[in-house]
Amino acid sequence: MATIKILYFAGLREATGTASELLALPASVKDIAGLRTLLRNRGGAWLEALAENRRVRAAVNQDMAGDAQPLQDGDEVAFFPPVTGG
Amino acid sequence: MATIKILYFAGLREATGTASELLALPASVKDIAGLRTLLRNRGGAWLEALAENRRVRAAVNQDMAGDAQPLQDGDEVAFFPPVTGG
Amino acid sequence: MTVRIQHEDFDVGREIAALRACNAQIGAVASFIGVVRDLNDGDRVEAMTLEHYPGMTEKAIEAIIAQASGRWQLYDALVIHRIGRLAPLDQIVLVVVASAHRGDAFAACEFIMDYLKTRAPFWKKEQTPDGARWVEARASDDHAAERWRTKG
Amino acid sequence: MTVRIQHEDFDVGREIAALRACNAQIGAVASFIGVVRDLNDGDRVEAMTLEHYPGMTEKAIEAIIAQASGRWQLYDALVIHRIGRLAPLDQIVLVVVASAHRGDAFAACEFIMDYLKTRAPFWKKEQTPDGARWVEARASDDHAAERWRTKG
Repeated sequence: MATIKILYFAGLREATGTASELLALPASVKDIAGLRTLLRNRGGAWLEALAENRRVRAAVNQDMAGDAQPLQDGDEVAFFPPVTGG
Repeated sequence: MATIKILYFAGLREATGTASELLALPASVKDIAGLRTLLRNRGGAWLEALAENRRVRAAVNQDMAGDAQPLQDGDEVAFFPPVTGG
Repeated sequence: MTVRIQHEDFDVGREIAALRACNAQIGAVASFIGVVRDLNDGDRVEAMTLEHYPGMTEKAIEAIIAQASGRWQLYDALVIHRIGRLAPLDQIVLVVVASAHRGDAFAACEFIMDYLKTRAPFWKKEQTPDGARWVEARASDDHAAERWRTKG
Repeated sequence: MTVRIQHEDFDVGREIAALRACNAQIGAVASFIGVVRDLNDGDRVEAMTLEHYPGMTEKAIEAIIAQASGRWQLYDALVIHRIGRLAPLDQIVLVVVASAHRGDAFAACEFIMDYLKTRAPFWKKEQTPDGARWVEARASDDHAAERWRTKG
Protein backbone atom coordinates (compact mmCIF):
# COMPACT_ATOMS: atom_id res chain seq x y z
CA MET A 1 0.00 0.00 0.00
CA ALA A 2 1.32 3.40 -0.96
CA THR A 3 2.03 5.86 1.83
CA ILE A 4 2.51 9.54 1.17
CA LYS A 5 3.39 12.56 3.29
CA ILE A 6 1.10 15.55 2.98
CA LEU A 7 2.07 19.10 4.01
CA TYR A 8 -0.34 22.02 4.45
CA PHE A 9 0.77 25.64 4.41
CA ALA A 10 -0.50 29.06 5.44
CA GLY A 11 -4.29 29.43 5.55
CA LEU A 12 -4.76 25.78 4.66
CA ARG A 13 -2.65 24.65 7.59
CA GLU A 14 -4.66 26.90 9.91
CA ALA A 15 -8.05 25.86 8.52
CA THR A 16 -7.34 22.13 8.77
CA GLY A 17 -5.34 22.40 11.97
CA THR A 18 -2.79 20.17 10.28
CA ALA A 19 0.78 20.98 9.28
CA SER A 20 1.61 17.50 8.00
CA GLU A 21 0.37 13.95 8.04
CA LEU A 22 1.31 10.50 6.76
CA LEU A 23 -1.47 8.95 4.74
CA ALA A 24 -1.93 5.38 3.51
CA LEU A 25 -3.45 5.86 0.07
CA PRO A 26 -6.53 3.78 -0.78
CA ALA A 27 -5.91 1.92 -4.03
CA SER A 28 -8.65 4.01 -5.66
CA VAL A 29 -6.67 7.24 -5.25
CA LYS A 30 -4.27 7.54 -8.17
CA ASP A 31 -3.58 11.23 -8.54
CA ILE A 32 -3.87 14.72 -7.03
CA ALA A 33 -7.51 15.03 -8.11
CA GLY A 34 -8.35 11.80 -6.29
CA LEU A 35 -6.44 12.94 -3.20
CA ARG A 36 -8.32 16.25 -3.13
CA THR A 37 -11.62 14.35 -3.20
CA LEU A 38 -10.47 11.98 -0.47
CA LEU A 39 -9.51 14.89 1.79
CA ARG A 40 -12.73 16.81 1.05
CA ASN A 41 -14.70 13.73 2.06
CA ARG A 42 -13.37 14.19 5.60
CA GLY A 43 -16.01 16.95 5.74
CA GLY A 44 -16.06 20.03 8.01
CA ALA A 45 -13.00 22.25 7.71
CA TRP A 46 -11.52 19.90 5.11
CA LEU A 47 -14.52 20.18 2.85
CA GLU A 48 -14.45 23.95 3.10
CA ALA A 49 -10.69 24.49 2.83
CA LEU A 50 -10.35 22.24 -0.22
CA ALA A 51 -13.67 23.24 -1.84
CA GLU A 52 -13.61 23.11 -5.63
CA ASN A 53 -14.07 26.88 -5.92
CA ARG A 54 -11.04 27.55 -3.69
CA ARG A 55 -7.76 28.20 -5.45
CA VAL A 56 -5.64 25.58 -3.72
CA ARG A 57 -2.29 24.78 -5.30
CA ALA A 58 -0.60 21.40 -5.10
CA ALA A 59 3.02 20.31 -5.30
CA VAL A 60 4.44 16.81 -5.56
CA ASN A 61 8.00 16.30 -4.39
CA GLN A 62 8.44 20.08 -4.28
CA ASP A 63 7.37 20.74 -7.86
CA MET A 64 4.08 22.39 -8.74
CA ALA A 65 1.62 19.70 -9.79
CA GLY A 66 -1.69 19.67 -11.65
CA ASP A 67 -4.73 17.57 -10.79
CA ALA A 68 -3.65 14.78 -13.17
CA GLN A 69 -0.27 14.27 -11.50
CA PRO A 70 -0.05 10.56 -10.46
CA LEU A 71 0.92 9.67 -6.90
CA GLN A 72 3.49 7.10 -5.83
CA ASP A 73 4.59 5.52 -2.61
CA GLY A 74 6.85 7.89 -0.68
CA ASP A 75 5.72 11.07 -2.43
CA GLU A 76 5.79 14.37 -0.59
CA VAL A 77 2.56 16.17 -1.46
CA ALA A 78 1.80 19.75 -0.42
CA PHE A 79 -1.37 21.85 -0.56
CA PHE A 80 -1.29 25.62 -0.21
CA PRO A 81 -2.97 28.87 -1.29
CA PRO A 82 -1.58 30.92 -4.19
CA VAL A 83 1.78 32.33 -3.11
CA THR A 84 2.22 35.89 -1.84
CA GLY A 85 5.92 36.38 -1.16
CA GLY A 86 8.26 39.09 -2.40
CA MET B 1 26.16 93.50 -32.00
CA ALA B 2 25.25 90.14 -30.42
CA THR B 3 27.95 88.34 -28.50
CA ILE B 4 27.63 84.69 -27.58
CA LYS B 5 29.71 82.25 -25.59
CA ILE B 6 30.52 78.94 -27.28
CA LEU B 7 31.65 75.82 -25.43
CA TYR B 8 33.18 72.72 -27.03
CA PHE B 9 33.27 69.34 -25.35
CA ALA B 10 35.06 66.01 -25.63
CA GLY B 11 36.40 65.17 -29.11
CA LEU B 12 35.23 68.51 -30.46
CA ARG B 13 37.20 70.42 -27.83
CA GLU B 14 40.30 68.38 -28.63
CA ALA B 15 39.93 68.67 -32.41
CA THR B 16 39.46 72.43 -32.36
CA GLY B 17 41.88 73.02 -29.51
CA THR B 18 39.21 75.23 -28.00
CA ALA B 19 37.23 74.74 -24.77
CA SER B 20 35.34 78.02 -25.01
CA GLU B 21 35.31 81.32 -26.80
CA LEU B 22 33.39 84.58 -26.91
CA LEU B 23 32.16 85.37 -30.40
CA ALA B 24 30.72 88.56 -31.82
CA LEU B 25 28.02 87.30 -34.18
CA PRO B 26 27.93 88.78 -37.68
CA ALA B 27 24.43 90.10 -38.37
CA SER B 28 24.03 87.41 -41.05
CA VAL B 29 24.21 84.60 -38.48
CA LYS B 30 20.73 84.12 -37.04
CA ASP B 31 20.63 80.53 -35.81
CA ILE B 32 22.58 77.35 -35.00
CA ALA B 33 22.75 76.37 -38.67
CA GLY B 34 24.31 79.74 -39.52
CA LEU B 35 26.76 79.42 -36.65
CA ARG B 36 27.84 75.95 -37.79
CA THR B 37 28.59 77.35 -41.26
CA LEU B 38 30.48 80.30 -39.80
CA LEU B 39 32.67 77.99 -37.72
CA ARG B 40 33.24 75.55 -40.60
CA ASN B 41 34.41 78.46 -42.72
CA ARG B 42 37.37 78.81 -40.37
CA GLY B 43 38.68 75.82 -42.31
CA GLY B 44 41.21 73.19 -41.17
CA ALA B 45 40.27 71.38 -37.97
CA TRP B 46 37.03 73.40 -37.75
CA LEU B 47 35.89 72.35 -41.17
CA GLU B 48 36.58 68.72 -40.35
CA ALA B 49 35.23 68.65 -36.78
CA LEU B 50 31.95 70.34 -37.76
CA ALA B 51 31.61 68.64 -41.17
CA GLU B 52 28.01 68.11 -42.23
CA ASN B 53 28.36 64.32 -42.06
CA ARG B 54 29.58 64.45 -38.45
CA ARG B 55 26.98 63.96 -35.76
CA VAL B 56 27.63 67.11 -33.75
CA ARG B 57 24.96 68.05 -31.20
CA ALA B 58 24.21 71.61 -30.17
CA ALA B 59 22.75 73.13 -27.02
CA VAL B 60 21.60 76.68 -26.39
CA ASN B 61 21.52 77.84 -22.79
CA GLN B 62 21.96 74.24 -21.69
CA ASP B 63 19.01 72.83 -23.60
CA MET B 64 19.43 70.62 -26.65
CA ALA B 65 18.88 72.75 -29.75
CA GLY B 66 18.17 72.00 -33.39
CA ASP B 67 19.68 73.81 -36.39
CA ALA B 68 16.74 76.23 -36.58
CA GLN B 69 17.19 77.48 -33.00
CA PRO B 70 17.62 81.30 -33.17
CA LEU B 71 20.56 82.92 -31.39
CA GLN B 72 20.43 85.96 -29.13
CA ASP B 73 22.92 88.22 -27.43
CA GLY B 74 24.33 86.55 -24.33
CA ASP B 75 23.42 83.00 -25.34
CA GLU B 76 25.57 80.11 -24.13
CA VAL B 77 25.97 77.77 -27.08
CA ALA B 78 27.63 74.36 -26.85
CA PHE B 79 28.77 71.88 -29.48
CA PHE B 80 29.55 68.28 -28.62
CA PRO B 81 29.48 64.67 -29.91
CA PRO B 82 26.58 62.34 -29.09
CA VAL B 83 26.72 61.62 -25.37
CA THR B 84 28.23 58.43 -23.94
CA GLY B 85 27.76 58.57 -20.16
CA GLY B 86 26.23 56.03 -17.84
CA MET C 1 24.00 32.04 -8.48
CA THR C 2 22.94 32.20 -4.85
CA VAL C 3 19.63 31.75 -3.04
CA ARG C 4 19.27 32.42 0.66
CA ILE C 5 16.15 32.12 2.82
CA GLN C 6 16.77 33.63 6.23
CA HIS C 7 15.25 35.30 9.28
CA GLU C 8 18.04 37.90 9.55
CA ASP C 9 18.14 41.19 7.71
CA PHE C 10 20.63 41.66 4.85
CA ASP C 11 23.13 44.39 3.99
CA VAL C 12 22.29 45.54 0.45
CA GLY C 13 25.59 47.36 -0.13
CA ARG C 14 27.66 44.42 1.01
CA GLU C 15 25.67 41.89 -1.04
CA ILE C 16 25.95 43.93 -4.25
CA ALA C 17 29.67 44.55 -3.71
CA ALA C 18 30.29 40.84 -3.13
CA LEU C 19 28.34 39.86 -6.24
CA ARG C 20 30.32 42.08 -8.60
CA ALA C 21 33.71 41.83 -6.92
CA CYS C 22 36.64 40.72 -9.07
CA ASN C 23 34.68 40.41 -12.32
CA ALA C 24 35.68 43.36 -14.50
CA GLN C 25 33.43 42.10 -17.29
CA ILE C 26 30.37 43.19 -15.33
CA GLY C 27 29.16 46.54 -16.62
CA ALA C 28 25.63 46.58 -15.21
CA VAL C 29 24.12 45.62 -11.86
CA ALA C 30 20.35 45.83 -11.44
CA SER C 31 18.78 45.23 -8.07
CA PHE C 32 15.45 45.23 -6.36
CA ILE C 33 14.46 45.49 -2.71
CA GLY C 34 10.97 44.67 -1.50
CA VAL C 35 9.98 46.46 1.69
CA VAL C 36 7.13 46.04 4.21
CA ARG C 37 4.62 48.89 3.81
CA ASP C 38 2.56 50.14 6.72
CA LEU C 39 -0.58 50.20 4.58
CA ASN C 40 -2.06 47.46 2.37
CA ASP C 41 -5.47 47.38 0.72
CA GLY C 42 -6.42 50.41 2.79
CA ASP C 43 -5.60 48.92 6.18
CA ARG C 44 -2.78 49.74 8.55
CA VAL C 45 -0.23 46.94 8.78
CA GLU C 46 1.46 46.65 12.15
CA ALA C 47 3.57 43.62 11.30
CA MET C 48 3.63 40.65 8.99
CA THR C 49 4.75 37.06 9.23
CA LEU C 50 6.29 35.27 6.28
CA GLU C 51 5.88 31.51 6.01
CA HIS C 52 7.58 29.34 3.39
CA TYR C 53 7.93 25.74 2.25
CA PRO C 54 11.49 24.77 3.18
CA GLY C 55 13.19 22.94 0.35
CA MET C 56 10.67 23.77 -2.33
CA THR C 57 11.21 27.51 -1.95
CA GLU C 58 14.93 27.27 -2.62
CA LYS C 59 14.32 24.86 -5.49
CA ALA C 60 11.70 27.12 -7.07
CA ILE C 61 13.90 30.22 -6.90
CA GLU C 62 16.89 28.33 -8.28
CA ALA C 63 14.73 27.23 -11.21
CA ILE C 64 13.64 30.84 -11.81
CA ILE C 65 17.25 32.04 -11.83
CA ALA C 66 18.22 29.20 -14.18
CA GLN C 67 15.44 30.26 -16.54
CA ALA C 68 16.64 33.87 -16.44
CA SER C 69 20.21 32.73 -17.12
CA GLY C 70 19.05 30.84 -20.17
CA ARG C 71 17.26 33.87 -21.49
CA TRP C 72 19.71 36.69 -20.78
CA GLN C 73 23.48 36.97 -20.53
CA LEU C 74 24.14 37.01 -16.80
CA TYR C 75 27.39 36.83 -14.86
CA ASP C 76 25.73 36.26 -11.53
CA ALA C 77 22.46 36.59 -9.64
CA LEU C 78 21.48 36.62 -6.00
CA VAL C 79 18.12 36.24 -4.28
CA ILE C 80 17.72 36.70 -0.53
CA HIS C 81 14.24 36.34 0.95
CA ARG C 82 13.42 36.80 4.60
CA ILE C 83 10.93 34.73 6.62
CA GLY C 84 9.39 35.16 10.05
CA ARG C 85 8.05 38.32 11.63
CA LEU C 86 8.73 41.64 9.89
CA ALA C 87 7.67 45.21 10.62
CA PRO C 88 6.96 48.16 8.28
CA LEU C 89 10.19 49.50 6.71
CA ASP C 90 11.82 46.07 7.08
CA GLN C 91 13.44 44.61 3.98
CA ILE C 92 11.71 41.47 2.67
CA VAL C 93 13.54 40.47 -0.47
CA LEU C 94 16.67 41.37 -2.42
CA VAL C 95 17.32 40.44 -6.04
CA VAL C 96 20.63 41.41 -7.63
CA VAL C 97 21.64 40.62 -11.20
CA ALA C 98 25.03 41.33 -12.79
CA SER C 99 25.53 41.44 -16.53
CA ALA C 100 27.73 43.03 -19.17
CA HIS C 101 24.94 45.33 -20.33
CA ARG C 102 22.03 47.04 -18.64
CA GLY C 103 19.25 45.65 -20.84
CA ASP C 104 19.99 42.10 -19.71
CA ALA C 105 20.41 43.11 -16.07
CA PHE C 106 17.11 45.01 -15.89
CA ALA C 107 15.09 42.35 -17.71
CA ALA C 108 16.46 39.43 -15.68
CA CYS C 109 15.99 41.25 -12.37
CA GLU C 110 12.35 42.10 -13.10
CA PHE C 111 11.70 38.62 -14.52
CA ILE C 112 13.05 36.99 -11.35
CA MET C 113 10.86 39.20 -9.14
CA ASP C 114 7.74 38.61 -11.24
CA TYR C 115 8.24 34.85 -11.18
CA LEU C 116 9.17 34.79 -7.51
CA LYS C 117 5.88 36.57 -6.73
CA THR C 118 3.86 33.86 -8.48
CA ARG C 119 5.96 30.68 -8.21
CA ALA C 120 8.02 30.71 -5.02
CA PRO C 121 6.10 29.24 -2.05
CA PHE C 122 5.93 32.12 0.44
CA TRP C 123 2.82 33.35 2.22
CA LYS C 124 2.34 36.63 4.02
CA LYS C 125 0.09 37.09 7.02
CA GLU C 126 -0.57 40.70 7.98
CA GLN C 127 -1.28 41.99 11.46
CA THR C 128 -3.82 44.83 11.19
CA PRO C 129 -5.82 46.71 13.87
CA ASP C 130 -8.73 44.37 12.98
CA GLY C 131 -6.66 41.24 13.51
CA ALA C 132 -4.47 38.97 11.43
CA ARG C 133 -5.23 38.06 7.80
CA TRP C 134 -3.53 36.11 5.06
CA VAL C 135 -2.62 38.31 2.11
CA GLU C 136 -4.58 37.38 -1.02
CA ALA C 137 -2.67 36.71 -4.23
CA ARG C 138 -3.13 39.52 -6.76
CA ALA C 139 -4.25 39.10 -10.33
CA SER C 140 -1.77 41.87 -11.22
CA ASP C 141 1.08 39.60 -10.15
CA ASP C 142 -0.17 36.84 -12.46
CA HIS C 143 -0.34 39.36 -15.28
CA ALA C 144 3.18 40.60 -14.57
CA ALA C 145 4.53 37.05 -14.83
CA GLU C 146 2.39 36.34 -17.91
CA ARG C 147 4.04 39.21 -19.82
CA TRP C 148 7.34 37.34 -19.98
CA ARG C 149 5.83 34.50 -22.00
CA THR C 150 5.68 36.61 -25.14
CA LYS C 151 8.12 39.42 -24.44
CA GLY C 152 11.70 39.20 -25.70
CA MET D 1 14.62 63.89 -6.09
CA THR D 2 18.40 64.25 -6.00
CA VAL D 3 21.09 64.58 -8.67
CA ARG D 4 24.77 64.54 -7.83
CA ILE D 5 27.74 64.80 -10.19
CA GLN D 6 30.95 64.02 -8.36
CA HIS D 7 34.50 62.73 -8.60
CA GLU D 8 34.23 60.62 -5.44
CA ASP D 9 32.88 57.10 -5.27
CA PHE D 10 29.49 56.47 -3.67
CA ASP D 11 28.25 53.96 -1.08
CA VAL D 12 25.33 52.11 -2.68
CA GLY D 13 23.98 50.66 0.57
CA ARG D 14 24.02 54.00 2.33
CA GLU D 15 22.39 55.84 -0.59
CA ILE D 16 19.56 53.31 -0.89
CA ALA D 17 18.99 53.30 2.87
CA ALA D 18 18.84 57.10 2.96
CA LEU D 19 16.39 57.24 0.06
CA ARG D 20 13.86 54.90 1.62
CA ALA D 21 14.36 55.90 5.27
CA CYS D 22 11.25 56.95 7.21
CA ASN D 23 8.76 56.43 4.37
CA ALA D 24 6.79 53.28 5.20
CA GLN D 25 4.70 53.74 2.05
CA ILE D 26 7.65 52.63 -0.06
CA GLY D 27 7.27 48.96 -0.96
CA ALA D 28 9.69 48.73 -3.87
CA VAL D 29 13.19 50.07 -4.50
CA ALA D 30 14.79 49.44 -7.88
CA SER D 31 18.37 50.42 -8.49
CA PHE D 32 21.03 50.29 -11.13
CA ILE D 33 24.80 50.57 -10.96
CA GLY D 34 26.93 51.11 -14.05
CA VAL D 35 30.48 49.81 -13.73
CA VAL D 36 33.70 50.30 -15.77
CA ARG D 37 34.47 47.12 -17.72
CA ASP D 38 38.02 46.14 -18.61
CA LEU D 39 37.00 45.28 -22.16
CA ASN D 40 35.02 47.33 -24.68
CA ASP D 41 34.52 46.68 -28.38
CA GLY D 42 37.16 43.97 -28.13
CA ASP D 43 39.91 46.15 -26.66
CA ARG D 44 41.34 46.14 -23.18
CA VAL D 45 40.41 49.25 -21.22
CA GLU D 46 43.02 50.36 -18.70
CA ALA D 47 41.15 53.42 -17.50
CA MET D 48 38.58 55.93 -18.63
CA THR D 49 37.99 59.62 -18.17
CA LEU D 50 34.49 61.02 -17.89
CA GLU D 51 33.89 64.58 -19.02
CA HIS D 52 30.62 66.45 -18.57
CA TYR D 53 28.97 69.81 -19.23
CA PRO D 54 28.60 71.40 -15.79
CA GLY D 55 25.17 72.91 -15.34
CA MET D 56 23.55 71.29 -18.34
CA THR D 57 24.22 67.78 -17.04
CA GLU D 58 22.38 68.39 -13.77
CA LYS D 59 19.56 70.15 -15.61
CA ALA D 60 19.19 67.32 -18.13
CA ILE D 61 19.06 64.63 -15.45
CA GLU D 62 16.57 66.62 -13.37
CA ALA D 63 14.36 66.87 -16.45
CA ILE D 64 14.60 63.10 -17.01
CA ILE D 65 13.60 62.40 -13.39
CA ALA D 66 10.72 64.88 -13.67
CA GLN D 67 9.53 63.06 -16.78
CA ALA D 68 9.70 59.70 -14.96
CA SER D 69 7.79 61.16 -12.01
CA GLY D 70 5.04 62.30 -14.34
CA ARG D 71 4.75 58.87 -15.85
CA TRP D 72 5.02 56.57 -12.83
CA GLN D 73 4.10 56.85 -9.15
CA LEU D 74 7.42 57.57 -7.45
CA TYR D 75 8.19 58.52 -3.87
CA ASP D 76 11.78 59.46 -4.56
CA ALA D 77 14.61 59.06 -7.03
CA LEU D 78 18.35 59.54 -6.91
CA VAL D 79 20.98 59.78 -9.63
CA ILE D 80 24.68 59.94 -8.85
CA HIS D 81 27.12 60.10 -11.76
CA ARG D 82 30.88 60.21 -11.39
CA ILE D 83 33.29 62.23 -13.53
CA GLY D 84 37.07 62.24 -13.90
CA ARG D 85 39.37 59.26 -14.15
CA LEU D 86 37.96 55.80 -13.42
CA ALA D 87 39.45 52.31 -13.55
CA PRO D 88 37.86 48.92 -14.36
CA LEU D 89 35.53 47.77 -11.55
CA ASP D 90 34.92 51.40 -10.52
CA GLN D 91 31.31 52.48 -10.15
CA ILE D 92 30.21 55.09 -12.73
CA VAL D 93 26.55 55.74 -12.09
CA LEU D 94 23.86 54.92 -9.56
CA VAL D 95 20.12 55.27 -10.14
CA VAL D 96 17.71 54.46 -7.31
CA VAL D 97 13.94 54.73 -7.54
CA ALA D 98 11.48 54.20 -4.68
CA SER D 99 7.81 53.49 -5.27
CA ALA D 100 4.84 51.74 -3.68
CA HIS D 101 4.94 48.91 -6.22
CA ARG D 102 7.66 47.17 -8.18
CA GLY D 103 6.28 47.77 -11.67
CA ASP D 104 6.65 51.53 -11.29
CA ALA D 105 10.07 51.27 -9.65
CA PHE D 106 11.52 49.01 -12.36
CA ALA D 107 10.09 51.00 -15.26
CA ALA D 108 11.19 54.39 -13.92
CA CYS D 109 14.69 53.15 -13.09
CA GLU D 110 15.26 51.73 -16.55
CA PHE D 111 13.67 54.78 -18.20
CA ILE D 112 16.02 57.11 -16.31
CA MET D 113 19.07 55.05 -17.33
CA ASP D 114 18.00 54.85 -20.98
CA TYR D 115 17.40 58.59 -21.17
CA LEU D 116 20.56 59.42 -19.25
CA LYS D 117 22.56 57.39 -21.80
CA THR D 118 21.20 59.45 -24.70
CA ARG D 119 20.39 62.88 -23.20
CA ALA D 120 22.74 63.69 -20.35
CA PRO D 121 25.94 65.39 -21.55
CA PHE D 122 28.71 63.02 -20.48
CA TRP D 123 31.53 61.72 -22.66
CA LYS D 124 33.80 58.77 -22.01
CA LYS D 125 37.41 58.57 -23.17
CA GLU D 126 38.97 55.14 -22.88
CA GLN D 127 42.64 54.41 -22.32
CA THR D 128 43.55 51.25 -24.28
CA PRO D 129 46.93 49.63 -25.06
CA ASP D 130 46.69 51.38 -28.47
CA GLY D 131 46.14 54.79 -26.91
CA ALA D 132 43.19 56.92 -25.86
CA ARG D 133 39.91 57.06 -27.76
CA TRP D 134 36.53 58.69 -27.31
CA VAL D 135 33.77 56.15 -26.93
CA GLU D 136 31.32 56.23 -29.83
CA ALA D 137 27.61 56.56 -29.10
CA ARG D 138 25.74 53.31 -29.74
CA ALA D 139 22.67 52.94 -31.90
CA SER D 140 21.41 50.41 -29.34
CA ASP D 141 21.24 53.20 -26.75
CA ASP D 142 19.10 55.30 -29.10
CA HIS D 143 16.81 52.33 -29.61
CA ALA D 144 16.55 51.71 -25.87
CA ALA D 145 15.41 55.31 -25.31
CA GLU D 146 13.09 55.16 -28.34
CA ARG D 147 11.16 52.24 -26.83
CA TRP D 148 9.72 54.46 -24.10
CA ARG D 149 7.92 56.66 -26.62
CA THR D 150 5.29 54.01 -27.26
CA LYS D 151 5.57 51.70 -24.27
CA GLY D 152 3.41 51.82 -21.25
